[in-house]
Amino acid sequence: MSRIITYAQALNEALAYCMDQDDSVFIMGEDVGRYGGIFQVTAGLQDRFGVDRVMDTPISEAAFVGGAVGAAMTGMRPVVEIMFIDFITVAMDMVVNQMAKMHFMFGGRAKVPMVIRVNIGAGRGTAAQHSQSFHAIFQHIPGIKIAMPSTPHDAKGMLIEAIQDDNPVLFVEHKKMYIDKGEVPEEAYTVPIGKAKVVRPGKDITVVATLNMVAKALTVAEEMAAQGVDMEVIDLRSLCPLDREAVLASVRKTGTLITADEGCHTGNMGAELAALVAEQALDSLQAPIVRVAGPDTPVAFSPPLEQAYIPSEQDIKDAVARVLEYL
Amino acid sequence: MSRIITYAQALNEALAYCMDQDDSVFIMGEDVGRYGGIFQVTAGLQDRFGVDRVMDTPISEAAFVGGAVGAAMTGMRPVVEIMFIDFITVAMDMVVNQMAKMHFMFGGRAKVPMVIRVNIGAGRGTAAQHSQSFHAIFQHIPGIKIAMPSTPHDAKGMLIEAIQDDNPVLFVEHKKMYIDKGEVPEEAYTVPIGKAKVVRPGKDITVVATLNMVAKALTVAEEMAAQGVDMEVIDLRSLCPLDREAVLASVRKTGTLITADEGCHTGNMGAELAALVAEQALDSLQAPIVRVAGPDTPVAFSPPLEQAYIPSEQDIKDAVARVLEYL
Amino acid sequence: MDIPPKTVRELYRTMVIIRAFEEKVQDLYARGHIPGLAHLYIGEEAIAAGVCANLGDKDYITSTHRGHGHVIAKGALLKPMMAELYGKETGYCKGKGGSMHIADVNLGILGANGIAGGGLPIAVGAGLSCKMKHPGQVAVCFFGDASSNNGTFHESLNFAAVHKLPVVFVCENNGFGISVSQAQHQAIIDISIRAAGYGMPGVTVDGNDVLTVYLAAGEAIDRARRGEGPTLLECKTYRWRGHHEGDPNQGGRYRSKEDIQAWVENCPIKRFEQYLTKNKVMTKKQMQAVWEEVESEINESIEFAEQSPFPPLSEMYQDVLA
Amino acid sequence: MDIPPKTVRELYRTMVIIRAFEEKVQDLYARGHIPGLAHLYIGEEAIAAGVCANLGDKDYITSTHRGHGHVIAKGALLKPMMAELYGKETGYCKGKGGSMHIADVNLGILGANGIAGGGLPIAVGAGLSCKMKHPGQVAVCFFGDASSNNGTFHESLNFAAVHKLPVVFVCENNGFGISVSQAQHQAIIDISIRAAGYGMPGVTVDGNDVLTVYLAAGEAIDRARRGEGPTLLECKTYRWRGHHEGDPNQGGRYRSKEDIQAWVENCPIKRFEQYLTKNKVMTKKQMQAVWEEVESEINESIEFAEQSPFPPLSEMYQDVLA
Ligand SMILES: Cc1ncc(C[n+]2csc(CCOP(=O)(O)OP(=O)(O)O)c2C)c(N)n1
Ligand SMILES: Cc1ncc(C[n+]2csc(CCOP(=O)(O)OP(=O)(O)O)c2C)c(N)n1
Ligand SMILES: [Mg+2]
Ligand SMILES: [Mg+2]
Repeated sequence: MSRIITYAQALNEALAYCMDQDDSVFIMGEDVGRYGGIFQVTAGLQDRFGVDRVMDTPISEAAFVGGAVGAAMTGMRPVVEIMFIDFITVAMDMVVNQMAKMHFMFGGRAKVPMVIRVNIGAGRGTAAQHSQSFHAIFQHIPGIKIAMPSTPHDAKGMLIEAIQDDNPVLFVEHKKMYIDKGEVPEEAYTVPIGKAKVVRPGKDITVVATLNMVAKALTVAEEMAAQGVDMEVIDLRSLCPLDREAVLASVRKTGTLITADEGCHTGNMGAELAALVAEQALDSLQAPIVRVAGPDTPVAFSPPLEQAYIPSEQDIKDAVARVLEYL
Repeated sequence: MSRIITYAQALNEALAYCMDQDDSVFIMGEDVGRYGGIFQVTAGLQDRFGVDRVMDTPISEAAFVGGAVGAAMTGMRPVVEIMFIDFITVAMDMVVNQMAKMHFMFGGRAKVPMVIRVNIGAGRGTAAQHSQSFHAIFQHIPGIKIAMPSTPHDAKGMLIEAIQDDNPVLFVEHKKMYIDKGEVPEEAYTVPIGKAKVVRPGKDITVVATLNMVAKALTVAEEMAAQGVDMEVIDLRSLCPLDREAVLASVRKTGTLITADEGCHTGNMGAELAALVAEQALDSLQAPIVRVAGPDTPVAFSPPLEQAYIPSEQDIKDAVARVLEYL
Repeated sequence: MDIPPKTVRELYRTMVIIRAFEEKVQDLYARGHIPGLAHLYIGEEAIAAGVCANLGDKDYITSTHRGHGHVIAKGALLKPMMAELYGKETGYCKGKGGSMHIADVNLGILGANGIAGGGLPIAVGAGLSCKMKHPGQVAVCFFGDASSNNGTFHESLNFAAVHKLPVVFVCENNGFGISVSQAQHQAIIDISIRAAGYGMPGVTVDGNDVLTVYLAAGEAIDRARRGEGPTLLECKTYRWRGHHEGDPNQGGRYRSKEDIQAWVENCPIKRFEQYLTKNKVMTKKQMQAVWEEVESEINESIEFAEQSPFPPLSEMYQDVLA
Repeated sequence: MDIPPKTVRELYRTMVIIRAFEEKVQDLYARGHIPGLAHLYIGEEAIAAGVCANLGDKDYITSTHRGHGHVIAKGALLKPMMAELYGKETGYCKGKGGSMHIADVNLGILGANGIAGGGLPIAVGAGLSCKMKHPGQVAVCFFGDASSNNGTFHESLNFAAVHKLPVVFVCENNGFGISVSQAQHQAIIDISIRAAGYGMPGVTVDGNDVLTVYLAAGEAIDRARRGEGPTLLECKTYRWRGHHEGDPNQGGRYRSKEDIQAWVENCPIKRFEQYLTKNKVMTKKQMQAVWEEVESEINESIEFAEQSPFPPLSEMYQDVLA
């Protein structure tokens, strides 16, 4: 049980488990076969499950995301890999107008159990078209679950959950996390999509974070603890369903909210949480809500600019300092 | 000067004016030529300016939106019509990864002066794939101006402004407004993109609205005035640049904020405004922020469901009532 | 042509149902009974009828905005169809989809589609299912000439070809995408020549000749069933009505009365009736009986639709997530 | 083949610059001097050189993720190019674009592009500009075999054909999209056959023979200049290196050493050198001089890049809006 593997390996185990259990599950994407996926998440699966169930696709995101929709409607459980979230734009009609709407539009008669795996994030020098973090826009499209696991443990459990879910799930990974290591049980288990997790209870300041911002928030929390500030860190884990209760409960306790997510500032995941709190827990708020986020710019290539883009521990500390002024 | 024309005619005049002034301006889209556009916005322009400058395109949104990007980079000022905002999804890579990023990615060396006209909104029985209002997602993509004129007057002035702007502009119309009438000067003029307008000053409650929600807010404001409640109605007019100052100033005055926009509730334009206020004017807030918005569902076809989807005057009244509890 | 007389009579009946259904919708729409958009299939009946006569319930189709003909030919019942057009709770989609989104997965109808070209990838997906789990089953994908310019056409045909999927792509070339003529939207005449670019066979047939369509589709479908991969089948036809009900003068802005008239003369049903009489498959009286039967069936569907309730408002919040 | 000797020598020089530049980048990348991704053009030099030798400064190109060769051939200066790869302020994009986004609109370089197939619609747009405002100018669009399956290929070729735009589509068929071989991504051998589906000419040539490429591209470009519309030109080639620097064993996961070796034997530069010697256009010594000249030019560019400052952090907020 104290087995340590990477985030990528955890995802790989989840895929292997589901494919083993259910012959409706199959994988499609570019270079997912022999190559094992650009981040090695599907490594070895083609050897094990064959070329029909681990399919290398042409560069045709619309065809294979739409293909997944059609396959899902007819009894399969496809898992699609989109190499970078930036490329989901080429398949956007299939995501927004087909995948997300079929169940509703057909009066509940069709189900679309499929998963689209994407990764977000800057930090690998891949510039403006390969480093975006615009996952929040899918919150605004009803009909899509959005999972965001922040640890290898959750990566495995949430991916199994996503594959078994009868809904389309956008599964958001962070490209800098694939080599992160953590404890992951060997056996199969699920982690719910739609339940946030209090990863560090605290009473003074609430931070709601996603993906690798969770670890940064925890580091800051430890530092602040030494200074007598007791931070509560919540790993949001999914944008839809959104665990409003968990966020509201924490804010009601601490009277504060800091959000931390790599997406650009305007219109990000933090905006929705801030609005939620301003709508439903205003009375409890003792300090301004602060969003730690990427700036409202594309991601630049130049290393110092790219580094400056990425929301940092220092940014979280600055947010905490701002909030503390009011407490 | 008291000439009354429709919103569609106002747009048509703006197009004709710009094409007349500048031979770099041209129009592309499906059925924009002889047919005059599905909502008649380009009626008569092909006769006047020829088939090369008012081009009927194949069903190839990616090619003609991307074509506009290429033309804009090389000296033209294309105006593209996308028949329904729902279809922008097929051209999303060209919008998100090309149009929005070229200027930044190329270090300022390229300009992309183009306009994409789209329309949002339910109410015409066109169901889930032709009735969406997801304009807010573009707020989260740096590099795109987003104009939303709520009157024939602003439609004309903002479209001229958009065409003359050196940036890409997403020009968001509402399909139920094309036949709305209003006073429109015959001569050319511009209305800035990025300046909200206080359309009704008031001291008690701030409502920030877009497109046809502005008129609804005004109607409610008149009703409420009779009951002694003095509402301030702000027509936001653009999502990017976002006139943060105008919103903050009003909220600081009234201590309240109601947002009204047809997009689904979660992740909508109101979320960003709420977050802004919770971040920068929390002290002034005397009541919860309330968003009047579409529900988090696709738009259903069935007439009663479709009507129930559309945010109404009653919804605004309910929001006002909720806010009044705190004042 | 060794088509069993029973099949021939069924082809006729299917075409008549489609025609009669659409004429009723036209009338109901004009009188304001049907909300939203209605894109009628009148004049193109031979294609849906001829293609779908080769399919069983376990085969799949994807349809388009102009989908009534396809779904009727694939076996959709008229009552829930008409109720759907009315937006009623008893409709195929509980009234939530309307004309552009009629679907019945149990009948293999994966939905009409409001996105021009939106159905092609979905048919590819159904083809994947068939290949992996149900060898022998096929997916047929209908789409228009103008939609053949959407990138999804390219990606889907290429994907289906390289993975040898059992998909038949049926292009209904009626010469226009709304107001834009084929000559304005593509520099080719036979869309089937595009098949070569994917390494699959391409065939063009007279889409107003139901037996020709039936046979050509049959060949392509059999090929797919045998695991030999996809085919592109182009059927040339014409739409009599405007792009949608409400298109001024049935498209008078972009085409001439003479053109329309010439195609009305080329009516697929009239032509088939001549064939049936000449070959003594059916008498005029028998044909008349079909029309009458169909007429009453459609009237029943209208009554059903009109008497059905609208969905309750709570339905708005249902089916967003499963 | 009546190519002026000056042009022949220039073709050679261009190929040598590209090769030497890429070899330096390979080395710099391995030593950690260049961040991000580098997709090298080694082995494909004849295409960029042969095509761009037909273009002037006022003509346009769109390029790809594998863009260094294209932009060099189109006249990009090595100093700002190298500085861009380093992410320096003196780079073509102030360091904000990097390898995948080098652009210089003044030179007609409308950008490398990180989206596979992303450049095709943009070339169409440049073609529109030319047609409307600058008759005689053309746009050339480079893209790979695997990118020819993106829907943008289809939409762009169709659009260019129906509007007779002065665009030449140059497909660099190196047999792979990352690890996926052509046989796995499309069921055809010559991509140029797709041209027929748009009503435009399609030609396939040996992409490792620079004079053949030069002549074939010249014909297509002249045709475009004369207003006769677009052409699809496929050039068969091979990439020697992995998909990007860092691809294990130069793509050893998906191709054999023997295959790579066979193509290394088929080196476009070596072949051209044989031609030049045989036809007495250049002596070995002259060729050697070119390499030396180029080498020192590249070294200067490296020095320039290394000595240039990174952009100030304030640059992050610049150029978001004009
Ligand atoms: C992606 C997209 N672009 C535009 C439209 C608007 N539209 C609806 S039907 C249509 C024309 C379709 O023509 P065709 O495919 O030939 O089918 P037909 O209507 O002739 O049967 C257009 C442009 C759409 N629905 N989807
Ligand atoms: C839309 C999209 N999908 C996937 C990718 C990832 N990707 C980058 S290059 C590449 C392969 C391109 O192959 P090809 O077009 O043949 O060009 P080559 O690399 O061989 O020069 C892929 C799949 C991308 N950049 N864009
Ligand atoms: Mg058509
Ligand atoms: Mg290639």
